[in-house]
Amino acid sequence: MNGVNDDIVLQVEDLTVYYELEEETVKAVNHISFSLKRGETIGLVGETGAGKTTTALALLRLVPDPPGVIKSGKITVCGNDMLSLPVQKLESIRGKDISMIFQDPMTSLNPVFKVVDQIAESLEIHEKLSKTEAHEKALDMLETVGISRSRGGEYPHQFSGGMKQRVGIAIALACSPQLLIADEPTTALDVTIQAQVLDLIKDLKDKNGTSVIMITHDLGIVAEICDQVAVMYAGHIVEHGSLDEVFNHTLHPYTEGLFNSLPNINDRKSELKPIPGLMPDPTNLPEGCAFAPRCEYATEACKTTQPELRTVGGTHKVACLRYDETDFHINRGKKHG
Amino acid sequence: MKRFLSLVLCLLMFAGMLAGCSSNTDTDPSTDDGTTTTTPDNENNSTGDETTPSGEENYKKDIIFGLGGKIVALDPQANSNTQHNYYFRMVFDTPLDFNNETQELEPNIVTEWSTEDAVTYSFTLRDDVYFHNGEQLTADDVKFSYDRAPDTDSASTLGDLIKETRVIDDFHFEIELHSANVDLPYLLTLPTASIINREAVTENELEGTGIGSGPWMVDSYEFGDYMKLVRNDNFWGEKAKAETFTLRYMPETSARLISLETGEIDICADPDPLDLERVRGTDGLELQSYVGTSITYFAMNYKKEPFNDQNLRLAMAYGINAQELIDVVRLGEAQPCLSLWGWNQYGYNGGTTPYEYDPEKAKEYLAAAGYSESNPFSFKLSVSAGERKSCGELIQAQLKEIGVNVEIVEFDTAGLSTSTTNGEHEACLYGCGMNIFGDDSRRLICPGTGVNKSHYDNPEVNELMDLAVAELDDTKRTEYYHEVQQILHDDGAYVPLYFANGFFAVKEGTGGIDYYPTSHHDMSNVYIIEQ
Amino acid sequence: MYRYVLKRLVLLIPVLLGVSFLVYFILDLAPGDAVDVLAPDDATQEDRERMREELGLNRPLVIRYLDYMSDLVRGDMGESYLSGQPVWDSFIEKAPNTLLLGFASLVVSVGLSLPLGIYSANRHGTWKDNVSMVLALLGLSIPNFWLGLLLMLLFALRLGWLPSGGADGFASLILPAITIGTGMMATLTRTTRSSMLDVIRQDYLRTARAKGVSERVVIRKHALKNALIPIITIIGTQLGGILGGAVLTESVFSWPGVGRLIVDSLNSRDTPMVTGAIIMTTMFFSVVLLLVDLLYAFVDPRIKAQYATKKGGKSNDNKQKQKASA
Amino acid sequence: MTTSKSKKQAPDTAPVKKQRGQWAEVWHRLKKNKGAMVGLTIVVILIFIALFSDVFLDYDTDVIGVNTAERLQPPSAKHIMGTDEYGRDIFCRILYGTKYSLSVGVVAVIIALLIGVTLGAVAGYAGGPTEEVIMRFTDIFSSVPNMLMALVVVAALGQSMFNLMLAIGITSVPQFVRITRAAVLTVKTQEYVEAARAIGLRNYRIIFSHILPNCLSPIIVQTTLRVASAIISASSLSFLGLGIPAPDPEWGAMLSAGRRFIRDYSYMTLFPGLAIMITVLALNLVGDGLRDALDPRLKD
Repeated sequence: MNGVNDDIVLQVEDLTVYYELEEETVKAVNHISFSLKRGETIGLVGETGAGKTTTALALLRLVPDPPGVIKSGKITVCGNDMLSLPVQKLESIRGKDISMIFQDPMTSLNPVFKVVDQIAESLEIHEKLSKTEAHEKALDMLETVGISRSRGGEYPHQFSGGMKQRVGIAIALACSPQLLIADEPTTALDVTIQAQVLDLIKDLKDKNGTSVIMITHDLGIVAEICDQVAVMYAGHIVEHGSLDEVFNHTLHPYTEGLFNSLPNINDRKSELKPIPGLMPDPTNLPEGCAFAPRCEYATEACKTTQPELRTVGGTHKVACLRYDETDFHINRGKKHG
Repeated sequence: MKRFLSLVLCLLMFAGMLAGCSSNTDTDPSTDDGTTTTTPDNENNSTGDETTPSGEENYKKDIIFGLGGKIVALDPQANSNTQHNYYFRMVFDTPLDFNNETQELEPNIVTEWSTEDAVTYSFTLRDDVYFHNGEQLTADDVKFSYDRAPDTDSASTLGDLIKETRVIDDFHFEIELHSANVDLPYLLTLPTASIINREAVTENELEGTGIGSGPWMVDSYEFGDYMKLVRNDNFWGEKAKAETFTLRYMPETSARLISLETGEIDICADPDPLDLERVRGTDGLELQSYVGTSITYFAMNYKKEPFNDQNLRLAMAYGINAQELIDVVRLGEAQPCLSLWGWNQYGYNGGTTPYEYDPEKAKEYLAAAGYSESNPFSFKLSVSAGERKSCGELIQAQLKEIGVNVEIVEFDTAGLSTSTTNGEHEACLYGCGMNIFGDDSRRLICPGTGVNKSHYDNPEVNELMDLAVAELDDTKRTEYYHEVQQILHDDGAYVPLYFANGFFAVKEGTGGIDYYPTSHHDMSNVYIIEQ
Repeated sequence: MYRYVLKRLVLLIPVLLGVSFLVYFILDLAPGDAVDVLAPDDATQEDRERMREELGLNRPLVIRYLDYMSDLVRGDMGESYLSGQPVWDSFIEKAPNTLLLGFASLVVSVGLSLPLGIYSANRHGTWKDNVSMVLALLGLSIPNFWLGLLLMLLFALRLGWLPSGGADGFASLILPAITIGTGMMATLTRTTRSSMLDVIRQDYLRTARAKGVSERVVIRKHALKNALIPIITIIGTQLGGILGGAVLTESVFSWPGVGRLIVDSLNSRDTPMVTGAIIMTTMFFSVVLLLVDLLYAFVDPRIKAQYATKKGGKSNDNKQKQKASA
Repeated sequence: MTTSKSKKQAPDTAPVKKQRGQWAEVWHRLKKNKGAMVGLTIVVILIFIALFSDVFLDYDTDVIGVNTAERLQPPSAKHIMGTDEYGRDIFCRILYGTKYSLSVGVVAVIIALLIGVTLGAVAGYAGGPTEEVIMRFTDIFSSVPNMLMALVVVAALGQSMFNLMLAIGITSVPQFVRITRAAVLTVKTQEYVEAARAIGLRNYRIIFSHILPNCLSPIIVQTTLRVASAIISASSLSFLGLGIPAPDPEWGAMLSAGRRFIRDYSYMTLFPGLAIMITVLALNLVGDGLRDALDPRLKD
């Protein structure tokens, strides 16, 4: 798995990120590992506070320090070890090989610069284009994300949320990066706009063969766009596998809980089964498995030992002690499409 | 903790820097024995240690004169304070002149003058005097000047004396007064008697009044900042030795002296007494001084409570220690003052007994007025900022020792002048420059003018003054004035404090300044020999 | 945009009238009048009455004020009681000096505050942050006339590098400008620091970094332009302080400016000159404040849009938007 | 991703963070700011000196007692800060002067506070024509630079301690009006104000008991900073000869009187200058500290 394979775009090994504040330390990301091939899309799923965005930021080494500290781990993007790169090299990779779309379009665009200039900036840096060439290409990018060229000269506050996110996408994909991180790109948008933005990402992904990390808490989006799925809980990956493995052969009780808390269109009368309790306090993670306090299958062992991710079949991995017992299975509710 | 240390460190460093750069290296303060009572040795009332010019020297072309007052008007009849008089003396001619050495009147643009009855005077003008705009100065200009005088701001006192100015011909005129006044010739030496150009003024009131006939011409000016004069090459008398002369307004005294030391100005008027020692000690600089006749006096409002009581006035007279004021406020640079007469004023009685500082005697007068420890006497003393305020503070402390509480009320110049003229004050500290003619003291001791800050009105004194001004016989006239001074002393109308010495700090090789005790110095012939 | 500018200028008229009324009446409360300053000591009571009549000071206050205002409306600011020179000429003579001094001190103040503010924002929480804030505060805590004297002693007298006074040439501008400038540093540095701290936290900087923009450019281009907005507002409010500082500094450094003109005229009860000069300075400041607002709109497109779309009336909403964090 | 510091949901395992009152929270944050602490200690010491200076200093002898024999002596064991031109001990005068300088600053600001806050609150709350009138008046006052307005007021009313305070107070009113109005405008739209109005409270009760308590933080910050600048203004006015009449030892007056002696006896200006600098610096530090502590956004 760890051999350098030319079609492996991203390799993350044992990544751990803490936020060290004055009185306490927030353990945001704990020893996660995964990898991504060219053109492949992985979905990072989890509730708010599971450490999804911190992971994404760590990939670009954008975690604000202080207070953020990358405790351990190795990140290789297109063959570059991100954590040890000198700053100039790092800057030449950001936006060129790996780029990111941010969650809140309202604040992620600079309010005092024209939209077209914000797109043209990365072109000037990476593609070494002249001002006018970059300006032209930026207007092209605007068109590809569905905004008319004439609006290039306007400012972010003149755009709606959806339009701003399209600009965000145009910025990210200006230099056609090999890896795109989309941090909950549609959460801040209403449903109709969500579909358009997702379609846009899908088209651009297929056209340029970009690998995408889709960060979301919306299982519907994962189903629609992702090849692989990694379910995160309290900074750990608790289940990881192909779309079919995770959706149709759910192993980890938390993932099952996520599916159960979704309303089922076909069976309106069925009762919702939300997961009891709340996410653990990241400054005070419980001893053993973080999910133990809320897990109906939890045993005494679960409360003391930290489960490891182990392969159960094919590419399907799960971090749950109960699977040591050969015949263990969770009772699975009716799945939906 | 580290941040706390950084804060303290930064403060100490800054304080150290401030102390360092402001403590001086010239004279180490600790050696300076508090009271510098240096009697002004040779600098007494001579016209400064004048270095007389010998033959063709290279004179400095442009002279810059820094002074503490600002010039705001061109018209010699519109203003009369010191800073304006410097400029008037240089740009205008007065009929007569007064020689400070010989204490005699001298001809100026008037060559001869005579009178039989001190009512009508006849004068003869020089025929080679020209204004700066080329027109010749004739008797018409003189008549125009003195007809205009009554309704101007500063020349009105002169104007009110004159009944009529009659032109005999171009170079002869007569002046008839309302009543006999022996002092008229002296009055015609003052800047307010300057002759202005009739045509120029009638044509343009504002600019025209700047045309004089003196050795210097007005070149350019910005009121409240500077006035630049340039040499008048076809002046009838001795030509000026420098080419330009700029009077520059520099209000901050210490800054003015610093500009002299850095060479930005050549002459600094009225340096702070504190800095005199430094100027004397700095090579390249000279100190020129004169004993002024401007009296600083303590006036008590004669007309209303509490100072209508003579005992209280005399208690003040003996309770104030004038010598301490001289030592502390003037740092010794002043002369004791006996009465309200200038020491060079006609009729000055050197023999008047001064008020010796005698706290016991003062207490007796206080008791006589019905005040004592249990019922202390207190009053308000009105002062203006600067030297007079310092005197006020000292007097407050001195009178405290004899059980009198003084409350100091501070005014700016305009406020003080109004309240004391209207008699709203109980007591005040004021000053007045005494001219050379005998009747000048009238404005201090007789009713009717703004300077009589005591509102003193003693019929006996008024009568004596009227007699004196009309008296042609010198001995009798002097007697009258001596009698007046004795009455004033016995009645305790005023407590005269001191004559302040005046100083100019100048670049070495400066000369030609004709110092007048009344501070109307004539700088027409000023020069600086380049070292 | 033009409607807004017009509205602000029209609004200026009542303010100027108010100011002239305020100054004229307060000044009349002062004991004594111009004649007490003008008249020589030996002037008799009749002379004083005559002079009062000449200057019209014997008329009741209200009539004098109305007379003054009727001339003012026709653009004639009257003559100074002291010199008889029209107020307008004296003001115009002095105004460039104070303008020059004001601009120079603004340059000093901004030149020192911006780097110090950014420096301390970048090192937020460290001792360096504290020291730079204390340095900025020192400027405000020292009475500027004392600072002026000390600077003069050190640089003009002891070192002889700079002239100690007067208004001839660039060199004589440096010390007075530093004296006034340091006084304004505190508020400006603090605002720069807090607005930089706000901006550094913003998401769009992270977007810029994600684009591969170097840290230096992120701060200098992206952050600074956004941080400038509250800074410009503060510079607007600081301008009042310039003239305040000028009043003192001009007398220490014999700088023939409007500040000193007003103080001197005040001492000699020269009401037309004081009122005229204050009206002119007030008008000047209001215009400059308006320019600052426009500059504000120029830098922040959100405001510019607001002017264009909204009818003029909404101007105080926009004021609300400018955080009054003076 | 919000670091959840607010609510604890597993009460049994995690130690409960004590819920501090709003002011205790502010004090906690203020304590962390070293600069503010230094400032606060200095201010407390000054207030102590101001209150008790009469106890250990006799006004007549120590403060204004003239003895010319000991004139102009540099700092020595006998006179720690030397003596002035009348032989008065400068150290005693500075200690005693604390009362004058601080009271000028505090009273002036109280005047400004009372007028400014009420006007600002009324303007902010009432809106419409009243707001327009009040704001126009504020513009008139604030368009004339502070120093000039103070000059004119003192020149007009004559020089006394109270007139000085009044002049400086009046000139600081515009800042308070603007700050209060801005705060009231933001608070006015909150629901609890609607609720207060709904239950029929009279306007002035709403303003003073509901709205103003919530606008305190900008006002408090402005107050501390204004006290600092008031002391500076007092010293500037003394420089122009319009300060507190002699012989009261207000620092500004001492500094301005000492400027004549700045070259030979620099200590006479150094100590009053330092006194003003340290006091104003301390007040500014406290003001800054309060600003950060009260400003919800600037969490460290």
